[in-house]
Amino acid sequence: MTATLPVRPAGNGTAPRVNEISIRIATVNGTGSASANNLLMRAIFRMGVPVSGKNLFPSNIQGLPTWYEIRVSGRGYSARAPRPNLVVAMNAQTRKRDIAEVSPGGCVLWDSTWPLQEPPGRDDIHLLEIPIARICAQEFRDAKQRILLQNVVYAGAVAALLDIDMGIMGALVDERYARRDKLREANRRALAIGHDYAHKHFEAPLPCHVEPMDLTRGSIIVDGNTSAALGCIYAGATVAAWYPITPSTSLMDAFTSFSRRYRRDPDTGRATALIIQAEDEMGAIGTVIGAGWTGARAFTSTSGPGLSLMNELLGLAYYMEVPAVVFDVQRAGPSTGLPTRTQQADILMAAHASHGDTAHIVLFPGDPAECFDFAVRAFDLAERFQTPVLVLSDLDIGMNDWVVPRLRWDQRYAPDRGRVLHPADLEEIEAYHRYSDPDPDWVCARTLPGSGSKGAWLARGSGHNRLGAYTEDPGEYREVLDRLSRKHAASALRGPEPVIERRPGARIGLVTVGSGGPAVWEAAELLAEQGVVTDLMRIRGFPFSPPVREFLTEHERCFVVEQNRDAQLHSLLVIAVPAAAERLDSLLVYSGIPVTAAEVTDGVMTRLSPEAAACPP
Amino acid sequence: MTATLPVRPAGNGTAPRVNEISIRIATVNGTGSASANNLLMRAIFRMGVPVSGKNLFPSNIQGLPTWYEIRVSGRGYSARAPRPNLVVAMNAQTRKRDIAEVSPGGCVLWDSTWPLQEPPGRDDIHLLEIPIARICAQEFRDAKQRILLQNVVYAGAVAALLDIDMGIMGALVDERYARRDKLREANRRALAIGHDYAHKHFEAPLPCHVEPMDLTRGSIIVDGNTSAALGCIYAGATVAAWYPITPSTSLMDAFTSFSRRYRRDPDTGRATALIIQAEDEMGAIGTVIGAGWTGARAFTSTSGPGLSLMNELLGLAYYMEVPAVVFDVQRAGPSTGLPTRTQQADILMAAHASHGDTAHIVLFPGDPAECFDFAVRAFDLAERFQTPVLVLSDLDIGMNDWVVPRLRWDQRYAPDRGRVLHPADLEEIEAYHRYSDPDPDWVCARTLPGSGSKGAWLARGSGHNRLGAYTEDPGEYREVLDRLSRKHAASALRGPEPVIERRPGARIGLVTVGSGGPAVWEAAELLAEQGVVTDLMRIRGFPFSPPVREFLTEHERCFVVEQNRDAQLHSLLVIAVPAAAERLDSLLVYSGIPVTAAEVTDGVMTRLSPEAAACPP
Amino acid sequence: MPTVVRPAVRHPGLPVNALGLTVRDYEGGMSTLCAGCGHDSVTAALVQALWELAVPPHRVAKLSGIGCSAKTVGYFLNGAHGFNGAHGRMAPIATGAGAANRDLLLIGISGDGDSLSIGIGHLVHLIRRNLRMVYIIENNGVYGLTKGQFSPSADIGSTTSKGTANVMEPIDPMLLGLSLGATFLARGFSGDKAELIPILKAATAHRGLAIVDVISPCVSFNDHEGSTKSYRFTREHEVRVTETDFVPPRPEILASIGWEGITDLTLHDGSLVRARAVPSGYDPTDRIAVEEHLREARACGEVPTGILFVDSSRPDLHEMSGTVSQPLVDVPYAKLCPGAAELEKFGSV
Amino acid sequence: MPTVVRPAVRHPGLPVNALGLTVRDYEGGMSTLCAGCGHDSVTAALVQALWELAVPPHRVAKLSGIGCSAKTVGYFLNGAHGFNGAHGRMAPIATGAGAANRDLLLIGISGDGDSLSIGIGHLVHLIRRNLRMVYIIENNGVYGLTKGQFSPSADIGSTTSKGTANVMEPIDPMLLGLSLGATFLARGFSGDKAELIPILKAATAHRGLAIVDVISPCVSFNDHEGSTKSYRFTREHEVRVTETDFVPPRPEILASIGWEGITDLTLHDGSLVRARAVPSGYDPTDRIAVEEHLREARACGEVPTGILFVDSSRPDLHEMSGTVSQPLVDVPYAKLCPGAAELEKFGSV
Ligand SMILES: Cc1ncc(C[n+]2csc(CCOP(=O)(O)OP(=O)(O)O)c2C)c(N)n1
Ligand SMILES: Cc1ncc(C[n+]2csc(CCOP(=O)(O)OP(=O)(O)O)c2C)c(N)n1
Ligand code: SF4
Ligand code: SF4
Ligand SMILES: [Mg+2]
Ligand SMILES: [Mg+2]
Repeated sequence: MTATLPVRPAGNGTAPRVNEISIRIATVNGTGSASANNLLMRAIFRMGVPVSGKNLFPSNIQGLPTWYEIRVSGRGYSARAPRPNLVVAMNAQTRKRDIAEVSPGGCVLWDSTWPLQEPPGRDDIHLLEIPIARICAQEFRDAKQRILLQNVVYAGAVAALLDIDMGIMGALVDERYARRDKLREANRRALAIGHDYAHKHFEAPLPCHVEPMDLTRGSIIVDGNTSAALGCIYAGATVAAWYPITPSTSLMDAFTSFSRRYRRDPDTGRATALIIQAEDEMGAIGTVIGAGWTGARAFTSTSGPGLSLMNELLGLAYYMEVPAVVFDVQRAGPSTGLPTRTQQADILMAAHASHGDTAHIVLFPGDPAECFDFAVRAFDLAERFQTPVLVLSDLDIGMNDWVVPRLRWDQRYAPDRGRVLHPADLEEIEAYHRYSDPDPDWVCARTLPGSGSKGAWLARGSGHNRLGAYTEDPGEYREVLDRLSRKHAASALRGPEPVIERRPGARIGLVTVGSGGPAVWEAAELLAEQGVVTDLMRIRGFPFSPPVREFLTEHERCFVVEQNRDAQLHSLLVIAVPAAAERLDSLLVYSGIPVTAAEVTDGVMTRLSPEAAACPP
Repeated sequence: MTATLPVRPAGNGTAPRVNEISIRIATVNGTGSASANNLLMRAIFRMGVPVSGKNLFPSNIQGLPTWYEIRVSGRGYSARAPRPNLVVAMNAQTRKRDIAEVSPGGCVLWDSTWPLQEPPGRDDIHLLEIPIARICAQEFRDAKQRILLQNVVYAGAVAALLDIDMGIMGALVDERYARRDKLREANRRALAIGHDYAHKHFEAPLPCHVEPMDLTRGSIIVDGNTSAALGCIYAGATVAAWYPITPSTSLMDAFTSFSRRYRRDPDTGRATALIIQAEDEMGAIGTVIGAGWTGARAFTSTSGPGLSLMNELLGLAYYMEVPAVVFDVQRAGPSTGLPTRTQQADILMAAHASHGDTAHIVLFPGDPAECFDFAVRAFDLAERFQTPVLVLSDLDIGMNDWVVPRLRWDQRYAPDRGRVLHPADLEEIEAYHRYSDPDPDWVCARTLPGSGSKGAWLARGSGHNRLGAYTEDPGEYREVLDRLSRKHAASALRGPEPVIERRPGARIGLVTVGSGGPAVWEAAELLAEQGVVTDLMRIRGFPFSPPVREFLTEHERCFVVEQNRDAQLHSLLVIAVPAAAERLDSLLVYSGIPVTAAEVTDGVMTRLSPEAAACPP
Repeated sequence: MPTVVRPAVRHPGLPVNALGLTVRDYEGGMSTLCAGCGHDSVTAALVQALWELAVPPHRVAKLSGIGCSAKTVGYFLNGAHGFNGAHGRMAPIATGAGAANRDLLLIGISGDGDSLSIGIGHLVHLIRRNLRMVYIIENNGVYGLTKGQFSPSADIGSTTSKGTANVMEPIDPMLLGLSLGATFLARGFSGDKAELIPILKAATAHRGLAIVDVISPCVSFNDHEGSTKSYRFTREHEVRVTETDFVPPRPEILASIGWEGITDLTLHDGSLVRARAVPSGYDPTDRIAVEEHLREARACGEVPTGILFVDSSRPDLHEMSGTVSQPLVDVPYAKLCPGAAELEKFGSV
Repeated sequence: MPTVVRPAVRHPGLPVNALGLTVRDYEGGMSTLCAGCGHDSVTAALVQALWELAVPPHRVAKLSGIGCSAKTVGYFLNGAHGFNGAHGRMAPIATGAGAANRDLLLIGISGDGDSLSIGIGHLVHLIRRNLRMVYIIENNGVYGLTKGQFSPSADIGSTTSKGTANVMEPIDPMLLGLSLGATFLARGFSGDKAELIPILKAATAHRGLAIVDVISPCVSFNDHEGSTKSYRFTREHEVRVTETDFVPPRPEILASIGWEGITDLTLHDGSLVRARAVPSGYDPTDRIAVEEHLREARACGEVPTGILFVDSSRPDLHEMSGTVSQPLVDVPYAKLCPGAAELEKFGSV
């Protein structure tokens, strides 16, 4: 195998460029590669170069193939990259496929301790071999370390190949093992081994390497579950209830650890938040609703199967008008599906979860920064509109590392508790009736348990009239139902507006949601290069606000890019804007892997091709 | 009060006519009025006159107002009538309102034991008083009978007023109490008392009375829950699991009592069906799925809240491809809502119940006869397509008495068990793979537990490939998902076609579903009288078959008449037929009381009025 | 939480309690249950108990699921907030309410279907959490509201009005509670108000989950011959195993009480509840003995009533969780928000 | 149901059972669990037990919910149909399968989260129905698949790997089962195959629900010092209360067996299972005594194993329901359809 690296023709892959690199690291899960991958990503970030990471991991604990993809993009593209330029093939099981997938002209770094069983079958790539396992076996004593440090060795080698600043790499190791000298030393040594081996045996750095920039100042690396949890802290949440489920578990884990710091009474050391691991998802949402009714800011986090189980109680909260916040970190369905893969396939359910006429407020954060913001907004909207708010994140946003602007806090923020009458307010009025006297948003004032008898009311999921009393009277019953419908519509004006980006002369619109943002934005740039000018809209809330309607009707044709099979966002758009029904076309990516720009451009170009034009959508 | 009955001007009500009468009987629930009302309805039916009954009852067991409406219509109109011509006001609590609602020129028969507290406030109606309670107190000894027989007394009076054949009335009483002499005599006597009193004190019969016809030969009176249960018997169901919930309970009650007759082994007297009252709806649907996987025809019956709870497992059955039949007898939502009122508000949920990309087959019976037929079809479709089939009935169909053609059975019927490979079939093939080798409907062959190791497979709700093996491979996973999508689409051609009725020159379409049929049909006739010619379509299945699309695109304008607030059928239609999106308009009736023709005609006329035309839908 | 007590001037003729309120102030809306339904008697006992205890009405949160029993939250304590939720989900709702405001006196009314069928998973876990709450099961052996199907508490051999006998082992909430470590278990009978009232008082005094299983006959569907949840059967088979007295706060008494079937349940205000054993030797703190007694009673068809088991040693949800003593709803936002500077530090790589 | 037994010609070297099958014929796919996971040992014991019993593989239906434990239905008996369903819903699926085909030998593998948390309502009611089934709980005190949260079986004081201690009362499926009238309760340890195999055999022989609680350590999240579900803790605290022997069908033995800790579980083929008491006087048919023993053992930190309780007198689901002896799936349609003439009569007014 060759160690020299003449630049070969790039084929139809992306030409390797400085600071435009895509790395795929193939390992076995449970072997500790996460921290090495993290190290690489953070080092590149510290070099000032935009970077993003996607973890493609299996639904088990140990022993199955897992991949980590790092995309370096000086241009700021953070969607999943189409094909890797550099593959680190540590997993003999998947090596054949990993080699097959590297883009032409790219490199594969592999552990030659276990020789290839058959020729790689490609002559358009570079195979760089290091006997990593063997080296580790020689260099390290401890059996566990021998395994773990293999990862650090490849990190060192990758650093050499990509010219990643070894000073930064070393500093990161030092910070990580600040108080564990032996581990620090071992890691340092493994790093150097990999780095030196690569320098000695390969022509490092590669032509496509990393060069320092200054584009990450003011940014942070964070995953959406962590930032959503932090948003709940800032929003003032005090009650959380959940049932573990991938990929939402890390949201509550983060809230739990933030609570250790931010939910402790300084005087007594006692907790100012109560986190309840419920017996199931009905228990979790029930607890949240009970706490919301009582006046606490309360939330739960879950994923598809859990959301299915919450249907009944979500309808209850909708009809009783009780605030509740639910984070649904979507994964690939249906049913158990692929618990560790991403999808946006709970959109339709979220919008109308529950039997009967039920409609919810849904927020769609597009990245971890929005997870933080929308967490806060979700509580404000839930309390203002006295209704469940579902925040639809997904595995890609929730569990992957994204570079986003540093989170900021406006000290003037005060929670919007909505219309709550306290005892003093009640003294001003003659009598209190729960569902009377709506404000312009069609919201009526509520009172909290424990706050006094004058405001006492009996919340019920059965038919009730404007007074809150049980009714079977058609007119009384309908009056409340109609107000609920208007209230839901009114919330459209208070939810987050879509993010719209216009380009002069565009007659085509690209519409997307949530984690689809980066790929669609990148695709728009690529399409523009090919002469297809598009406007962009990323929808961020349901019910849809007027700009959504305008965007759809303004464009001759819109492609709705979403990560599910059944065009769920598309469906909601058609229902809401029938006038645009015929202009909408779907681009659906739903294999569980985050959408790439190439999938979007290919989809658009195919549909715009003369052949496609012949047969209308 | 007057007892003479000159025909007064009918005002804007329906003019009283022979065999076009609407009777409303107001009582208190738990006092035994049901059998008296039934008696009246059956007697009219035996006179050969089309009749229908609507029970408007409260969600409690005893002591609250309840109404029973009987519509006599020689023209065959069976929708709920707009205003009654004759009110029997037995409930002092609601008497004022009951009197207010009788149509001008109509009559109120009331129990004058408790005098009116205030004048009735109407001089356009006839007040007929009988001191029923007083009479019963005088005539009958037993305290319980005194209450129960009051109902029979008013039935006798009504019979006199409407000229209902007393021979038939008496015969019905005799049949009912065939083996209980005392009761028979007492009922007979009460009947005569009411009848004689009316003849003596009023000018009976009224001008709007019942005259014999010959229009009910070949028809039966039945409610949809009973006929659905009988359909399950004929379909060969052997496992049923349920959790009690109004208004579906009587479906399983009927199945239970049919099973006593039709699910007994003649030799051993042992049961050939197992009915399991589950701990909750998840238990019920789980049991059905387990039985379906094992090869039994199994079903459950529920209503909205139960369907909400079944979401998760419905997605499992969809993805695993296990047959299951679910009857959802819809009631008014959201949440607990109005458990004893009707609505069609689970349509959207039924179509896509569960998180992730999930789509079901939904059948919409329009009357009890179709409940029978569709029960059988549901099992056939569920087994053919190896997927859950939801039969969406509602309280109006399920619990009210409808006159429908006598149920018929084709002796040649053989259950469509779909593609099942038995041991002999397996011997023919080399290897068996669960999700391979789809037929033109995209269905793969299944095998049943216990039938042999060669066909053994592990059903899983997690990602799987065409072999049935666990996979996280994007392509393999998507391959199955895509086939499921095609399979669902293919089922459109096998489900029940819409019922379409065309009138020459119609440019307007009226679209409805389920129990909306009679009101829309009547409305079409009324509209035609007013010069508005309409075509009719009653949708009977989802996914929609090609005629649905054609109908929608063929008409300039279509009104979708459905009994929910959020235009749920309309939404599904817009998603399926975007080309028709702008032609569709909604007529929504959702107060929990069955829709009337007047509501439909009013809705259509308002929307067609010049003012409405000025601002497009 | 601010306290609003309405002046008790409207019913001059009626006796008033320590808060100056009459029993009327503890009542609710008109019942729509069947005449004679056991549940109405439970409501009446509760009204009496709360009035005698002089519980400020607004301090109570009433909770229920769905069922005839669940409806009764509308029939007492109009001055308290209430939550008549979804079938089987009372426990989670209560957990949330109690988590958010530990100063509320949570009173939950459930049915045997609501609690032992669809809601049993939540009940089991509520027991583990030992949420401070009065949890009443109005137990009639049937689903009343859906017209009389057997519930999981129906005894083997008990028949429907049409004669069908139940064949499945019943769930006895007392035995279930014992096996799961419940801390307060009592049984009453809606037909025996004299016994029920002090039991209910004791339940409100318990620091933890107080489960009160009240046999409460359904006159419409389960009060016939052959039913083991009828008035007659219960009256004939009821055996009090403890007599409960409620002792208002008098510190000197506290000192003098040793164990002779007396369990010292101390109310937050210092009140004391005494449970005197009726069968000699019945010890409501001995889990195994209680279990044995209940099993034997069941075998001979007895319905033991009274405070059956108490364990005051276990922490409640808040104690287990180490939460602040103030209700969480009262923690000011300023104490919860870490502020801009803290966020500035977040995510430094 | 036709029987298809594949000829056992492929592994000539291995011993064969009565059906001529080798142990390989009872194996399944490759495990993807962590190396050392207790669940893999349970799978191995099950394979061995079924092979020794010569159960025809296709007669088995394997059932599970979701979790690491649930995955193991893929790791044994490739020749049997299996259903790896949804989290917590194994019991209803099994109920449906058993209802439809009573000839299937149902073997369910659940986890402590799957059974005692989200699925506990179903388990409780499965016990009441006494469905004939082997119900194995692979009990590791944590949710393995979601990375180590405490499950409801975690003992008070047991710690996570980071040192947090559980504070809630655990659910012991054996005590729970006792309180609900379960008919077969056994506990094993994945590290003690010699004991587990005969227990599993006995479970397959039980006419009703056989719950086997197997302590099955999670090496990734709950095998550390401080955990009471670790290999070490269990090994050190395991106390066999009964020794189980499986006796193949020999009618003459039946006659000679009286009670000395021997429970006569008769297999459908006449086999016999003996449970010999180890502590003198332990009687697995005395519910109260067993309860007492288990509580005491728990108090002193012991983990009693063996067949803990058996009651062979209760009817199973089919017996309670009076269904035909033939599987319902085998009842021909002609026997089920009442026919046109009968329908003709329906609805005459
Ligand atoms: C999810 C759901 N399933 C079923 C029902 C129907 N339902 C209402 S009350 C009830 C049972 C009530 O029984 P119980 O709790 O014993 O109360 P009781 O009426 O006997 O007091 C049922 C099954 C429902 N409301 N929601
Ligand atoms: C409805 C639902 N909620 C949550 C989950 C996530 N989940 C998968 S397995 C599991 C717990 C598994 O614990 P246990 O049953 O003890 O099995 P173990 O992995 O420990 O063997 C959870 C919570 C799920 N799959 N479905
Ligand atoms: S049905 Fe039974 S439980 Fe319900 S109100 Fe009537 S008597 Fe009470
Ligand atoms: S995580 Fe635990 S339970 Fe799961 S496979 Fe690994 S060791 Fe077993
Ligand atoms: Mg009940
Ligand atoms: Mg576990």
